[in-house]
Amino acid sequence: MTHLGYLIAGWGIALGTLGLYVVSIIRRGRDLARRVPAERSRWLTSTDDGSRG
Amino acid sequence: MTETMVTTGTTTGSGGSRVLGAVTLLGLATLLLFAFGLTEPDVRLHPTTGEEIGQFDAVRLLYLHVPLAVFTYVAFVLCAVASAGYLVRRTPWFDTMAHAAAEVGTVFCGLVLVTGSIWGRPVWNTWWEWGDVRLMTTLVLFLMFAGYLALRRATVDPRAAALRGAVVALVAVLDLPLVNRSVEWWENRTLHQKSTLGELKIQDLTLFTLMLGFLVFGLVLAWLLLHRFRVGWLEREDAELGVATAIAERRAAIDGGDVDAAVGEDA
Amino acid sequence: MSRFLADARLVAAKDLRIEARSRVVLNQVAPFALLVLVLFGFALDADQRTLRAFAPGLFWVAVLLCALLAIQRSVSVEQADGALSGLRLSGMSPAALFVGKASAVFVQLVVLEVLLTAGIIVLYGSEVDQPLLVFATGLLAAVAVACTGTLYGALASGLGVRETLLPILLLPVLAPVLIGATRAFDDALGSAAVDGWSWLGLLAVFAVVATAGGALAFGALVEE
Amino acid sequence: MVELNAAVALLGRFPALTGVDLRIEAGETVLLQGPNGAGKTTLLRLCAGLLAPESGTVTVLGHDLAAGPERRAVRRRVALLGHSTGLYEDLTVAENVRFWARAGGLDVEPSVERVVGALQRLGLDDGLLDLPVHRLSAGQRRRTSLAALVVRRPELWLLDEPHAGLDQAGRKVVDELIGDAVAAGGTVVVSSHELERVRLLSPRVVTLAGGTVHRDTSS
Repeated sequence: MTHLGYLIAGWGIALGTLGLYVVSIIRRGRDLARRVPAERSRWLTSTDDGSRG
Repeated sequence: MTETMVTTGTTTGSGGSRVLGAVTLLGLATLLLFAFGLTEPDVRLHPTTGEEIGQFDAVRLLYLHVPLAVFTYVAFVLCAVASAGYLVRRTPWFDTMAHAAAEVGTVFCGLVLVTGSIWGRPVWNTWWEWGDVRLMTTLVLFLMFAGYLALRRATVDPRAAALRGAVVALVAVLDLPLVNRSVEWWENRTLHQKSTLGELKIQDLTLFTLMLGFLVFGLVLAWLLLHRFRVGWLEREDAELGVATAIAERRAAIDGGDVDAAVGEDA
Repeated sequence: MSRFLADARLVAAKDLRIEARSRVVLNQVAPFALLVLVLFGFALDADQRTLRAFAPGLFWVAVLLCALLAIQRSVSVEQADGALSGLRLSGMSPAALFVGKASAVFVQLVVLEVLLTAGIIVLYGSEVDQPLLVFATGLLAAVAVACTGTLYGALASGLGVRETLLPILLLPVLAPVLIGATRAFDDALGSAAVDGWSWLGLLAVFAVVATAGGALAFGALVEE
Repeated sequence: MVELNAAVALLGRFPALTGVDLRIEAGETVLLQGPNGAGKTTLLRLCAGLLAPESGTVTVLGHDLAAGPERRAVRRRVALLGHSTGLYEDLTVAENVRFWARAGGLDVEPSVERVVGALQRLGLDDGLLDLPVHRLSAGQRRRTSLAALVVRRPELWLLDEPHAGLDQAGRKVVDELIGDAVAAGGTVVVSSHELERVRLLSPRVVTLAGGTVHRDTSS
């Protein structure tokens, strides 16, 4: 396979960055979800229309 | 259903988003298989000399780069639409969506620039091509949204952050055609697309892999937006709870004697 | 409408009078503009031919750097001692306030551009082939920069990090102005064979959008 | 005139007002007192339409201040004297007073007599007229700010510690000014730490603490 270094660098950086970003989002979400009571997480209830606030 | 109920309140995940995540990961694995295993490298014969030309295996980067680029623009347009929605309706839903789309879009945009540069080195023989319209437009877009995120981070008052962010996002997207047009006129030697995708021997399998790339990165964008939106929503709820607590604490801490002493009144 | 114009004139006259008294732009920004031209000369280690070829671009980069300072000054005039609260409290139409502030910046930018034009003629040996094109480009670009800058100055106002945030917010947005004005000057100063007049169209579109959009958005920002 | 129901106002994320209920009739003079950080300044800024209420309702001069356009409408009709004096350092006293009068909605340039009159009302002699503000003392600045308000003749006066930084003569001038405003049918809300002086001005004293009304006496 030609250009193997470029391929690994390109795909590696992209997937690695996305992976780190996903982990950071999940972490932030966990921290916050622990502090906010479940009834205020609107995606857990289907009746809330989201126009609150 | 019962499974999701057990874990609720501790993550931003939900039943639907977990299915989405699993499908996305599966799609990503399939994409890697096609991009590296099943598709052929781009090799053509020069019409006159008969030499082997083309992008060779560097073409495999395009299955990543092109979908990322398209969905960068999708994310930023979504951000602008949500920002306009915020200016009209002033509800937190629009603001949270705009912020989520801007952040995910900026990550995508950064990766487009990096993967583009890595692909350009072997194919165009340069890391950076100044005269290329899309490259320059994308860079300016990246800088504008980096500024957007910096502005939001620097603004303490959430309402002011939402308002200022909405203005910046709309200006950025309105400015985009002008940036694009000016770079295009600036140097009429665009290397992009026509000289690459257009020349590619688009075989069925290549085309299929590219379409698969669009599908997979569309799913990645959807997953990221969904979760980033929920993080933003929780941040707002958390801040509201904090304010409610602070109000209760302030009111509970009022001490009549201290007040009288402070204002110099005899109790 | 007359109320609108009267308010805008009041604000512009006030800002210009403050500048006439304090001379911050004249005594600090204008010398800085010339300094930038000299620094480009040092950095490029160049004979006049190279400098003359690059003069349009260097000119507009210098204008943008000076514009940043002029805009910072325009914002800080209102921040000192709570004047912005006063202006919001006055109930004046935000669009009039915007037009007034932007006009004052515009006047200062035009003065700086005249100075810089003299600077490139003397220091870089540039020759003005088409004075009318230079004039039109200078005016349109100044409108575009003054309006965008006034809007972004308001966006970043009241933040502790205003000085550092304003450039990163403003300069990418002004990229088309830099390109357009540079290309038009390339033609007007005879440093490249391009059609400068066609670039004026782009500058004009930018200037119109920046004025109208700025006046609208400024209202929303001042209301906050 | 002014009516607040459970009004909450935030500064950033800090609840500066934690639920204020207050009703002020037209022509009334109300004195605000309270320890530092009790929310006096925020309450005045809220009533002036410079802040949006986070929750609760605030109605001033018939405008519901939850909406942006209503806040803007109310701003023209009130005068707020804040801690910062709101003057341009490089302009002269006369230029400042004229500018703020015009900006505040006077259709014509106030006549020299009117500006001089306002300044004299506040005990500033006309020798100061053409002096730039940065040459003035703190007390003179405060008087200039007041003069800029006087020229506008507002319906509602919101004065945030108008006595601070003034000498005895200056304080007396401020008291007279408040008396005149009331006599002219204006409504006045004054915050002050000067209990004795305050008591002489009006029987109604509202004490703020912890961002809410702690006591409201009309003795």
